[in-house]
This record gives sequence, C-alpha cells and structure tokens, in this order.
Amino acid sequence: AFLERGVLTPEEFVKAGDELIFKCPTWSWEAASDESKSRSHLPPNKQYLITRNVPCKERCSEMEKGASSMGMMKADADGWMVEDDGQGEDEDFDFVEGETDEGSKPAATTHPAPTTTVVDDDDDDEYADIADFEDDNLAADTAALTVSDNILAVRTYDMMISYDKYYQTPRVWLSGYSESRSPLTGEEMFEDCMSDYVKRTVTIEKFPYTSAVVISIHPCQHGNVMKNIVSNLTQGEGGGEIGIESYMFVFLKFVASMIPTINYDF
Amino acid sequence: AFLERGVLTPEEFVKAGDELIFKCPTWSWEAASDESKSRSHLPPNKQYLITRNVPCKERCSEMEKGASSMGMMKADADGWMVEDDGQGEDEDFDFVEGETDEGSKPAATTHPAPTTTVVDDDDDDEYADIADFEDDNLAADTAALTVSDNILAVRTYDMMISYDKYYQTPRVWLSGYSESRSPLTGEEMFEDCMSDYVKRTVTIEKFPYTSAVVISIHPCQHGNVMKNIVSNLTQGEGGGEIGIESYMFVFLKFVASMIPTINYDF
Amino acid sequence: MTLAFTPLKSQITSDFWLKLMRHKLEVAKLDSRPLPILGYIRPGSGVVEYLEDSLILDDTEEEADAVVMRNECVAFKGNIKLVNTKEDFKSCNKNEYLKDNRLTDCTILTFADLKSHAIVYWPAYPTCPGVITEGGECQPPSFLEEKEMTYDGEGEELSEFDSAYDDLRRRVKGYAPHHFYAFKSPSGELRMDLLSSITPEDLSDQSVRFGCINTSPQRANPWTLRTLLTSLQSLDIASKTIDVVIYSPTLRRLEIKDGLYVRDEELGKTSTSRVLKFSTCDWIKVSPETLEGVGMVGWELNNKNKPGPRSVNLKANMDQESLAEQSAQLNLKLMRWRVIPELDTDMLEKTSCLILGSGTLGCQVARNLMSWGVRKITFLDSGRVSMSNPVRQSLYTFEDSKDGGKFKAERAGEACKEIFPGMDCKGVVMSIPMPGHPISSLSASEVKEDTAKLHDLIKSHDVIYLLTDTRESRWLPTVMAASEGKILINVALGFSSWLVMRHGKGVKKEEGQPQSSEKNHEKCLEQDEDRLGCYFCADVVAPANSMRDRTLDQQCTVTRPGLAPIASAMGVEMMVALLHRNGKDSSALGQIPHMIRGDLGDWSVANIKTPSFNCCTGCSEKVVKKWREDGFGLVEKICEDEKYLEDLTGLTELK
Amino acid sequence: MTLAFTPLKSQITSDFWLKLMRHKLEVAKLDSRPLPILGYIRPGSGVVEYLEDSLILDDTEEEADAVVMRNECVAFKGNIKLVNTKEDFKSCNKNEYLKDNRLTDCTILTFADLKSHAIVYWPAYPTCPGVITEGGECQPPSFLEEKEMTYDGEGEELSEFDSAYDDLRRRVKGYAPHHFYAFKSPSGELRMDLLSSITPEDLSDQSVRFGCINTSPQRANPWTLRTLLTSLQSLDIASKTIDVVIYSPTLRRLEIKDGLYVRDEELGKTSTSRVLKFSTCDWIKVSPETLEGVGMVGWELNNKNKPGPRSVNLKANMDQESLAEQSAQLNLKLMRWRVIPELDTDMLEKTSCLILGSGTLGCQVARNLMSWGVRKITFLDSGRVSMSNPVRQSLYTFEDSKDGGKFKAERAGEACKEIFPGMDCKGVVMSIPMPGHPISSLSASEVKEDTAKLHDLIKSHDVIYLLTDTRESRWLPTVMAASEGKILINVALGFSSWLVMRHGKGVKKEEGQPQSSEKNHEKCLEQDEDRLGCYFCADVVAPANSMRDRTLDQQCTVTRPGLAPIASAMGVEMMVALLHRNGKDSSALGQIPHMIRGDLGDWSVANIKTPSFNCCTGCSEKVVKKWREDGFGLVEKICEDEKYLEDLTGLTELK
Ligand SMILES: [Zn+2]
Ligand SMILES: [Zn+2]
Repeated sequence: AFLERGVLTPEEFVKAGDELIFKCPTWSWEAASDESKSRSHLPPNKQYLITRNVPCKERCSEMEKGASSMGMMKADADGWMVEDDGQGEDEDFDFVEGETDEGSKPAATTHPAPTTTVVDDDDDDEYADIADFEDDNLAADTAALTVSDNILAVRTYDMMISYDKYYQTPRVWLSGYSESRSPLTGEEMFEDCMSDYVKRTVTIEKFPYTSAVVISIHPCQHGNVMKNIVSNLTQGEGGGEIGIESYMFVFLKFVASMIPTINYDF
Repeated sequence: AFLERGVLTPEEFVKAGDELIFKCPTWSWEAASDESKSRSHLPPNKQYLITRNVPCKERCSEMEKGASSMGMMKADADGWMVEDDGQGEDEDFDFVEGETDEGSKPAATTHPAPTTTVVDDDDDDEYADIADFEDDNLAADTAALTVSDNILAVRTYDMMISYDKYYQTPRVWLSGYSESRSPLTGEEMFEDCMSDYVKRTVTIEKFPYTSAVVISIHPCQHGNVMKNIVSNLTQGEGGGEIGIESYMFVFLKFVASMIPTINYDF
Repeated sequence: MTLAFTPLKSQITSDFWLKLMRHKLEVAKLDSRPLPILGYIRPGSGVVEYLEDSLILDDTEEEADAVVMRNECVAFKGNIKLVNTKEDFKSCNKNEYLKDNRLTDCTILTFADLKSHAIVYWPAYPTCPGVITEGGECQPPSFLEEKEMTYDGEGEELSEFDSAYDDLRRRVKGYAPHHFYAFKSPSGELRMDLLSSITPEDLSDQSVRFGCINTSPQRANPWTLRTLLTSLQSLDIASKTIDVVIYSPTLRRLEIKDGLYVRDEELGKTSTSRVLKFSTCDWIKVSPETLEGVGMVGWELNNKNKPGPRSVNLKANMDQESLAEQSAQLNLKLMRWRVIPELDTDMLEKTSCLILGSGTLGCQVARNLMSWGVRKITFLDSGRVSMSNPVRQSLYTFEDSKDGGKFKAERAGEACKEIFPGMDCKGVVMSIPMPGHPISSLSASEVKEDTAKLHDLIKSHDVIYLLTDTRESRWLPTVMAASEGKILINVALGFSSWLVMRHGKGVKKEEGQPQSSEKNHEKCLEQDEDRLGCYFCADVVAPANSMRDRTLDQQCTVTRPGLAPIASAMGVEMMVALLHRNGKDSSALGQIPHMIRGDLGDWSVANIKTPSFNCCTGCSEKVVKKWREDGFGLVEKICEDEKYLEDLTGLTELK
Repeated sequence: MTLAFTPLKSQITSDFWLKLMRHKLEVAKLDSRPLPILGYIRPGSGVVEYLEDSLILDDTEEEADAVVMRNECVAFKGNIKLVNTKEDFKSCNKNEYLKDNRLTDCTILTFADLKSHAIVYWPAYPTCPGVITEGGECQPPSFLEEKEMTYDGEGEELSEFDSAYDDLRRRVKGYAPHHFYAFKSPSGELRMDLLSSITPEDLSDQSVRFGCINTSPQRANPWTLRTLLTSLQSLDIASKTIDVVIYSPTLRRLEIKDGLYVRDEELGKTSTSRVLKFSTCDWIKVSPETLEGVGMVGWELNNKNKPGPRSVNLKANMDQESLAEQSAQLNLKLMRWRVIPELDTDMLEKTSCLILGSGTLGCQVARNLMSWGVRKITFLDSGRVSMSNPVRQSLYTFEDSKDGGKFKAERAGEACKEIFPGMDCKGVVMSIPMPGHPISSLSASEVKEDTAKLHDLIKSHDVIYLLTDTRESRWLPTVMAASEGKILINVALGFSSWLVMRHGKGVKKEEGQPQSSEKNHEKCLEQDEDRLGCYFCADVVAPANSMRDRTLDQQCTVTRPGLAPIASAMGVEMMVALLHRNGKDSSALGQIPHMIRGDLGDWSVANIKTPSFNCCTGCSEKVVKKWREDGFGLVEKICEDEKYLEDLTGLTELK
C-alpha cells in the first residue's frame, strides 16, 4: 500500500518507526500517559514516536518576510528530490485539493506573509506580581555563571509522530517551548509554520496520548503526497529502492516543507 | 422649501393635511392615543392624518408575479406625470441612493418577485381550541343572511400620515386587516408592498401615536423624490401651479408606486 | 315580502385589545362587569370598527372629541364583558346574555388569556328575531312596498333628509344616530329627532316616518333596520301603516366651530336611500315583559359564516419591547388581583439598586430583583468571569469565561438585558477600597477616585446590596450607606450557614451638611424605633486584610451551592417587605426581619433583631461623622492602619 | 584556576503541571509535603526536562519503564514542594530550604493558583557554593590542570569509558547516573560504579578517578561537576591529588531485552570529555554537621538571569473542555480539603436526575444540580418559553421566547451546556398524563406512549424531581417512583410558603417482577426505619383537574419570586444530604429532613417528618400494586374518573 497509495499499516508504521529510532537516537517510542489513552492497534510501549527539544532558531513568519523580499525559497521544483546535504528544506507541497502536481502550481511562499507577527517576549506569561516572589536574602553564589551564553536561547520543540488509523499515515504533532523554557501557546507555535498552512492544514489540537495542547498537521493529504514523492524519487534515481524503512525519513522531509525552521537531525 | 427641497414645515403639513381632508372626507385628523405621545410642533388634535378601511383586493406579491410574466407595469416613464384617471399607479421611483433619475434606471419591477408568497388563511390566528367555545344552544335566527356576499371579503388598510420632523416630510404608516377583519401581522402586510422595497424602504415599525405594530415607508428620500416630481410636473404642464395644498395629493401618488394595490380614493 | 338582513361585521383593532388587557390586568383584575364601548360604522361599509378609544374607561372621554374625528360614522353604544376563565365563556348562556343586553346596540363577550396574549371574543348586535304578533308569536318582518328616494324627485326629498340629519347630529352633539324619526314641522320643513324623544302627538302625525342609517353596502337590508323594527314595537304604532326610511346619508365633512357643527360643501350625491312601507296590523306593543319571553338573536358570524366566537393572538401585533415589558410584569400584576392589592409595582420598578459584588450572590440577587420588577440595577465588581464561575454565578455562561473572561460587572448588566430587554443596567468595573490593604503611592489617586465614585453610586441609588467576598470590602459601603441613610441589605455565607440582614437607619445629618437627594425610601428605615445594628456591630475587631495567607479553599467561597440562592432570595424578599412597610415590623407582605440566620446543616432559620453598637467600626456615629469630616483622608488612614478604627471607636479601650 | 559553573535550566511541560494541580486538588489537598520528581537531562543540552511522568505519585512507577524511553538522558532525583499560599512561598526561607534539600539533585518550590491556573515556581539544584577548607571556610573550587580525553589517544581512554558507563547503567538499571567513580579492575579493564558504593579501598587506589556527566553544551563546566565536588568532600580524600572526569558520553541507543541492556552500534564519536586535576590539600572532610553551617546555593536564574522564581499560566495550554471541567469542579473539590472530606463528587457526577417540569423550579433545580457537579440531567416539559418566563425561569432569555418560544425542555438542556459544556442533558417534550384530564379516543395511543416513556425515564434515572405546576400532574410520577424505589424530591410553592420533601422508600417488588436496574441510590431510602409519606399522603381527596375554571391569577404561579430559588435550593441540598447518608437522619452534610415547610410571611421554617398513609392515593401499596398490574389501564381509568382512586384506596369509605 505504501508504493501505490502512500499509506502504511500499523505494523509498517512500527517498522518504519523502529528504523527511524535506530538511525536517529534522538527519536524514541513513547507510551500513552495512561492506559485508557492507549490504542490497541499499536504495541503499548510503541504508541508514538517523539523527539524532544529540537531547536528552532527563528520564526518562520520572519523568514517568510525575508524570503518574499529577498527571493529566497522560490522553489519551483520540477520534481521532488531528496537532497542529502541536510539543507534541502526548500521544497514545497501545495496539496490543498485533489491530485498534487507540484510542478505546475505556483509556490505557496509567494503568497503574502501574515501581517501580524508579534514575537512573544514571555511577559504575558508572568504572574502579575512575580517580583513580589523574589527574595533578597539569598546566599550569594559567586561561582555560578549568570550569563549562560553557551546555552542557546532558542525555542525548542517536542515533535511527536502518531499513527492515524483513518488516513493510514503518520501524523505529526508539535509542542514548543519558549526561549525561557515555558510552554508555547498554539498561536505562538503558528509562528513557526508556513503561513499558508496555518489554521488550514496546521491546527491547534489536543494531543490524544496526553492532555497537552499542541499543533498538528492534518493528515488528509499525506497519503497522496507521499505517493507522489516516492514515485518521483524512484523514477529519478532509477529503480524502486525505497522500502517501508525509508518512509519516515521521506515523511519528515515532507513535513519540513511546512515547518522549515525546526531543525531536527537525521 | 417645498419647491426647492421637497420638504414641509409643520405648519405647511397641517395646511396640506387640511386640504386633503377637505377634498377627501375619508381622511381625518387624529390625536395621539394619550397625551404623552403627542408632538408639540403639531396641534394636539391634528397629530396625524388617517383614513380607515381602504380596500386592498389583491396581494402585490401576486400582482408582481403576473407583471413579470405578462409584461405589465414595465413603466419606463421618461418623466413623472400625474394622470387624473385614477389608474395611474404605474410609475415607479427607484430612489434608493442619492439623486433620483427615474428615466435612466431600470424599473424596479423587473427584478424577480419574491419566492415565498404564502397567502394567509387566518388559521394561525386561531386559538387552539376555538371550536370548544362554540355554542350549540343558540336561538335560531332565520332572518339573518348567512352569506354576506355583498360585504367585500378583502383586506383593508388604515393608512396614517404623520409628520417626520427630521426629514421634514410626511411619513406613511399602514395597518391592515385580513379578509375576516383580524389585524394583519407585519409579514402579512409586506405582501402588499412592492417586493423591492420590503425590509429596505418599507419596514415593520411601532406607530408612535398608539402602540400598534404597522409597516412604514422610511422618509429618508421623500424630500428628494417630491422635489423631482414637482419639478417635472411644473415643467410638463407649463408653469409653477403646484402649491402646498397639492403636496399631499402628489405625495399619495408617489406612495401608490410602492403600495400599488391599496386603492384609497381621491 | 319577508325581509332578510345583512349581519354586521366587527373589526377590532389591536390597540383596542391591548388597552382592554392592560385595564384587566392592572385595574379591573377579577372584576368582570361589562365596560362601555362605542363602535363606529361608516355607512355602507357593513363593518363596525372598534378603535382604541372605543373602549371607554373614563366617562369624561366618552363625549365630544371622538365625534369630530369620525363624524362620517354612525356610532353604536354597547359594552364588552371580559370573563375570567375559559369556562365562564363556555358556560355563559348565550341566549340569556343577549336578553340581558337587549338594550345595547352591541356587546362583546370576551375571554383574554393575558399570558399568551390570545383573545376569544364574540360580538353580538342584539335584536328581536322578528316582529311579535298577536298571541306573542315572533314572525319574520315583511313589508308592503319599497320606494327609491332621490335628490331630484318630488320635493328634493333626499336633500331635505340630508339637512334634517345634519341638524339632528348637531343637536345631539354626540354620536351620529342610526335610528331616528322624521316629520314635517309646522313650517313645513322636514325635521328629525331621536326615537327616544318621540311623543304620542308625533306618533299620531301622519307625516311621521321612521328611519335607520343604511350601514350595509348598496341596497342590502341593514341590521339597523332590524333593530329599528325591534325598537318600534315598544311604541304605540300597532294597526296602521308606517314608512321606514333606509337612509344613506350623503358623505360630508363637518367641523365643530365654537361648539357648533359647521357644514362644509356637499361632496356628491349618490344615494341608495329608499322607503319601506310596513303594515303593523298584526303587531302588538311590546312591553319589556313581553320581550322577556322572546329569545334575542344577533350573535355575529365567524369566519365560516356560522354563529361562533373568533380568536385573535396579539403577539404579532405588539412591538417586542412592550410585549416583553407586559409579560415580565404579568406575574407581579396578578399578585395584586387577590393576594397583595397593596403591592406597589410602580415603586419597585423605579427603585434603583446598587449591587456591590457581581459573583454568586450578586447574580442571584439581580435575578430576584428582576422578577420583582426592579428595572434599575448597577453592578460593581473589579473581576472577570473565570471558568469556575458559570456553574454558580447565574448570569454568566462558559462563553463569557473564555479568553481571560469578560468583566463581571459589565457582563452581568448585559445578561440582565438579554433576559428582559427593558432592564436599565450599568456595570462599573472597580475595586472597593479596603481596610488593611495598603494604598501604594502610585495608586493613591486611583483609590481616591474609586472612593468618590463609590460615594456617588451610593448616593444615587435607593438600595445597596453588600455582596462582596471579604469582610473588609464591606466596611466602606457600610459607612457610606449609614452616612447617606440608604437601605443596605447585607448577605454573607459560611459553609452551610447564611446571614441576611438590613443595616439600621443612617446617622442624621446636621444642618448645612448636604442631604441625600433620593429620600423616598429613607422613611422605611426611619420607622424603626431604635437604630438597628450593622454587619460590624457584633465585632470587636476592626475589619482587616482577610485574604492574606489564606489557602485556596479559604480564598474561594467554599459554601454549599444551595446557600447563595437561598440567602440572595431572602435578601431581596427582605427589601421588598421593607419597601412595603406598614407598621412596626410588618408590611403588606408580612414580617420585616432585621436579620435572618440560617443553617443547612440542621435546617434551622432564626429571626434576630439586634441594636446598633455605639463603638461599631461600621455604623457608629463616631465613624460616620469622621467620614463626613475627612472623606478620603479617613480611607487612607484605615487602609494603612487596621487599628486606627479600633482607636477611633473606642474598641481599643474596651478590650 | 578557579572554576565557574554553567547553571542548569529547567523546562517543565504543561502535562507535568496539570498532573500536579490535579493531584493537589483531589489528593494532596492541604498536605504540602514534597513529592518525588525525576528530571531528565540530555547530556550537553544544559536543560533539565520535567515531563508528565517526572512527577512520581505512585512509587511503583518510578523504576523501569521510564528508562527505556529516555535512555540517552541522565536523571536527576529530587522533589517538588507545593505550598498552600502565596505568603508561604514568599515567607519560605530560601537558604534554609536549600539546606533541607541538600541531598537531592533538584527541588522545585511551587505555588499553584488552581483557580486561575497560574503557577509560580522556582527550581533549585542545591550545591555547596565551593569547597570547605581548613577552618570551615568555603572557597571557590580551583583545579590544577586540565586534559582532553580522546578516543584514539593512549589506551583508547574514552572507548573504555563508554563501555564502563554502559556497563554501569546496565547494572543500576535505573536512571543513567550523573556521578560515578572509575577504577581499573584487577584484570586491568576500566570499571565504573556509583559514588555511594565507594569503599576505603577504592579511595586508596591510585587509579581511581571521579566523574560527572557533562550536562552543559560543549566545554562548559557543568553543574554536575559542582555537585560532584560537594559530594566528594564527604569522602576521605583530603590531602592528595584527584582526577575528575567531565564525561560526555557517546550518544547511543540501548534497549532492554530480557531485562538487560543490549548495546546498539555506536553512532559517531565526537567527545568533549576532559579530565581536571584537583589538589585536595586544603580540603576537609565535610560531615553533615559541618555542612549545617554552610549556606547552600543553587536557585535557578529567572528570565533576567537573576535568581528568582518564574511563573506560567497554563490556561492557553489546556484544551477548553478539560479547563471547563476542572474549573467547574473546583469549588466542590475544595470542599473536600477541609470541610467535608467525605464529599463524593464522583458519585454526584454520575447521579442522573430527571426534572419533571422545566419552569421556575425546574430551571433553578438544574442550576443547583450543576453547581453540585451533577452532569446528567433530563428535562421534561410540554411547554414553550413564553415572554413572561425569562425573568423568573433562570435558564431562558428573551430571545428564547420570541417567535412562539422554544420548547422549554430542549432549551433548558442547551442552556445548561452553554453554562458548562460538559453537561450531559436531554430535553423531552411531552405531557404527563393526569387524573381528571380525560383522554380523547384520538389521543389514547399518544397518552399510552407518554405513560411508557415516562416510566422508562423514571426507571433510567437515579433521582426524580417533581416540579410541575399542578397537583394532578404529580400523581403518576409519584406512583411510578414508589414502584421503582427511586429517590423523589417534591417541591411545591404557595404564595408565600413553600414545601420541599422527599418521598418515602418504594413498595417492595415481589419476586418475578422486573427489578429496577439502577439500584445504587435505593439504599439511601432503605435506611429509613418507617416508610415516609409522599406529597399525597396528607390528602383525603384524589388528585383531580385543578386547572378547570381557574382565573388567570390562579392559573399562573402567583408566588413571591423569592420562593422558587429558596425551595429549589433546599430540594437539591436535601438530595445531596440524602446521597451522603451515614446514619438514621444524618449525613456527611448534616441532617436529612423528610419535609421542610417554610413561609416568607413570618420567615419560619419547619422540619417535619410524617409517615406514609396506607390509603394514600399516591404511594400506598394498593395503588402501586394496581399500577404494576394494570399499567396504562390504571392511568386510563383515573384520567376518566377522578373518584376511582378514592374507591381503590378506601378513601371513599373513610369519608
Ligand atoms: Zn454597626
Ligand atoms: Zn403517599
């Protein structure tokens, strides 16, 4: 089913996930937070894949602004190719309706960027009188560095991949943290998605295995897109070498086109 | 102000009203139902003009249907003329916005008629168990005609003309009765207005001098239209013969274009 | 030839019905005696119109005015009977009813369901079914011959009639009469008069003719002819031939000038008038006793042209605003029918209430005030609707708590208007300055402003509800209300116990001090012999910051959910009783307690009365006078120093 | 050279906080003892992550599972202290607090405002500020020299470390340790063990090296180095030179197979590991007593890089549904903290209530049930919202009364959901068959259906509220509830008086008769010694059509507006008490009355108990058994003939 329709069985999902974890140890399987949330079609300790604290250095909304003025990201790819240099996030999949035909459609990134891109400065998370809670009588600590400049002050994301039984494809969920390690709100996370997808393909959801609020890419077109990518790949490189094992890698490449600034490693 | 702007002072309104009543005894002045509702700029016993029980034999909505299929009422009048035959209700004033220019606008009646024209059969006014209230023991009355076929089974309207202080023009209000002499609802009365005006120029209102619910023609364009009519009239017939006294007659002609089926007499 | 008559049709405006229903609800109540009415017929229309002024509730309005305006119409005098129940309507003996009303032109039997605005009504135009002949038999009337009347015929018959009728109308000054008799005056001119004025001499006059106005269209035999024949039978006219004129008067305009009708020019002459000649050979003179035995007829036909009542629902003919207004008042107005005739709904409607604290108690108090018909409510609260609120705070929904929550004070006012559009609500978002909550220098001007605003609010309202969630926030309103002599209702909840009380009367202002503007309700308090206590009278410590160092369950109002509705309702009932005070501790609604303490643990309720304490930190003269002197200065001192109040009142010494 | 250390950063997921808040509200309540937590650090990240399973509420979950999933991480063991008030947080002596927690890797001082979902928290990684030298002075640690470690240098040093560390992790089976010591085994290979396992022999071994995992990015001095030095001071290592390894383990994947770690292939070797050499000449061995005198440090820096707490508001990170759910339950859960620990909120949540009559009482009862956390409510009413309703019926607004009005039963259910989206409400539009309201042949099948529907509804609900507006409509539900043994709360209003009562226990079913399915609440009734009376027990006439021939003020519920909220609240409070029955007439909430009669005229409330009457037309065995036998047949008879019931029960003879 993978090659014909771009979809996976639960067993294939587990297999592809195992392969991802084997190759990328930052990924791991996770169980549901309590048993009632566990799905029976997957092993209890392999409910979903997760990688934590993937850095995300700049806002996608800022990047898009730059892109539209500087001519970056005008990816008019005639065919989809996996590029191995790890920088290959310049493809874009416009799969809003029906058959995908990447070559002929205008790149989504030429659409105007959203007008409001308030960069959150964390102040609105503050408890009104937080200063009241400080303490002037702390023992001094001279040996602690106060400017921790070698810890990156960037947003990070936990990325989860679950299996969507209805669409028979993986589904991606993202849960972010601010530069100061506080959970991001859904709206804040939208700043890291291509604006064209925000609230259409990418929406705020409740993550089914815990109770956290996350953003998620709706899987309704995943199968189609995956089929097209795979068919392009195999034609381009001469021969059907793509197996179930590679599914997740290809899938993550595709996800990167929608959330370009989150740099998870391979 | 009448000739220049088509408007009236309260005094002129009273004068024009007196003339109407003098010529048409079915019209009369009425006082407010209680003193608190009386307007001080008019004499207490001349608050508004009223004519009662004007017959209205057919629904305008039915007539419009007929008109659009039979080619009736395609009044493309090049200039507005008072016709004295009493049948001259085929003019139409399209005064929705700004300057009126009757000649060049398409007749409003060419617009499609409303799709719902439920003819009310009075049954919904019935108290659920009205039959319970009947009485089988009444003394018989053989000399009373039971089929009162010489009393017209038609809707009738009370038509009121008040003075609108803001627009300085008369304003028309209508309160109807069904074939069986019950008060009509606003929606039912709309059936007797040209569909183009319903809910835009003609709206359901509370009559300010009593507490009845009536329909009313909003006076926002009355001044303009009256000015144009009068200027057309005077040019057409060679000479400024139109005085305040005629205002109400001209005004009623104009009203007839919006509510063509209510045949009040002159 | 036998006569058949065209029945009349009644057309009743919604204004008529609305006026009737208002009268029933507010004035007549259970009284179902008939009310006078006046129907108008435009000759030739066949329709009797009943307008708003057709219902005569005030005898003085009956005459004069109406005539000018509808002088082309003939008037029917009659009555309307509004029965109290459906069953009364159904069980009413319709034949007897007509007999009772045989002397009226018209009568309407009615049942009005004031709740649903539905009316069942049945007009009747009572008449004898025919002429009563020798032997008491009632036979359909028949005439001998018929003759047209014209304007240009012999003697310009009709023109004479027109003049004579105009003259008659001028003389009776009232409603255009529909029956008359005409005769030649000694000078030879035609004169008319009312049947009631007929003399035996007139009757013996050969030239006398009887007449009725033709109310029906064209040449039908009008109902007026029938009633005329009925009337004639009580005159001495048996055994001769009489002429009856069915007269269609010429439509003309008349105006009163200096109390006299002035005739305008005639407006065309298209008469369908005619004369019928009757033989009265077999008629008998009908005395009231004779008529007793004859069934009357005249019930109007319904839509199916059978005798039967009709119904109308006025909802669609009322504007939403007044419909809502009337409906909201319905239950209260009904109380006055039987249970508390003294209930002053107008006074309640005008009583303005200030609700301090728009939480569980505030919402519930507002709802109770609304159901008592209070319309002016001001909400004061500084908070926003949180997600835990809607299940207990009855003016908010989940939606209101989203996105940080709407301001409670503002939302509460809006919610009231959604319940009843006629509400006059305001929301004031502010905090009440509190003892023991120090004022930072930054916020001093704000607190000063809040103090002034609160003072203005208390001055401009009649009743103050003290429903805040801390003891210390109740202090300043207590002082202000005592200073202004306002009614103050205080509601406080424990876990399973509640307290509802009214504060005692205010501290008299000295001359020269600005007096409260709204004095109308102060008298309710002034009737207390002794000054009653306030919320703080029982305490020997001044109010202080009670929120400090409290755990969540102490901060949140952990109370049994049933307490708030119970205590709020009792607070409002206490106010309503107080506003209807008619004695020492009594009112039109029963006792007026000072203080109610209840407990859901043992389901007990105690009615307590305590006097004011002269060292009270809330209502004692010392504090109130200090407030009048220092104003915000006192507030500043007390916010800073919780003990200041205890020193001021002498509590410190007592300890 | 003096060392400076890179502080750790804490990253706490919202899942962690939500779990903590849930635990606080429902389990810990006022108990603020620290709870164990487990932080995870990915070596090199500098960030300590606290995930949902970092909060260890169940000791059994601490071990095993977590490890597999995060085996690339090092674990910190510590605790979280959730204080009860802001003031507790502020007044906590932070220095003492760290001393108390000197033996934990991490601790988080927290205050959670459960109402606003805001959290103030301050993580700390306690450590000695330096090394304690002779004379008890604490000095910044300094080292002698630094040396890189490599894979390909002398003896493949790092490869040995990797193997030894993997081995250690396998052996401890728990969390990857962040401190260790390494030594050469007799066979010459490098071995590692936990510091807690160190022996004097190991200490005297010259090859022994101490180590910490490099938690910080690149070559910073990690906090683990600092805590290692603190730990080392309690060992006998004074007066020599020691090697401390800052070890960056090679990232690799391990999986447990048969309880053992199986090592996967290595994934690249890019180590920044190095060795620091310290002289311990001036170190002293630190006993717990010595440490007492030394202030601990380690409070985390806030966003401004100063030591200070941080705050987070979780509202935006919770889905609306659970936020609403938790908020709605907040006040109830808080009751359990102190006032009624026995309060069974889960039981209440599952109790299904059938509200017969969705008017003034029905609306108010539903609101009270909601605030007690009842979630399953079915409304039954045949009427529509009229314009006079909203001011008294608290679930409707003016909008609902427009255009003829929505069905009350349906609208009431919707309104409940608008107040709290988690409500499970249904609306049933139907009439209750009533004695004395004859069934026409046309409607017989409909009434039969209604009877069956009502029976099903009563069987499928736990508590029945009888809140209809006539006496006769209360009859059939009374019989059915007595037959099914259901709790039934009856509320009735006069003009100024009210009655709230619970009907007595049901009539036992005989064997073979279908038993009620929902038995859980029946025991609350069964504890009554005698069978208590019902609404009809005091009457000597059977219920009959009471609407017949009533005037409007008798038809409408003319009652003082305050009665409905009071009586409704008391009805619900009575149910809640009954459901918490723990004795004869007592419950966790106090007394359980049978009947409360109150009057707002004299503000009295009486608590009455009456036995069941054996000729009662509502609850007597005769009637209930007849109902079980005849079903709809009985209903038919009674609708037709009001006296049938009196004959059946023997009332006729008594008269
Ligand atoms: Zn006091
Ligand atoms: Zn009983």
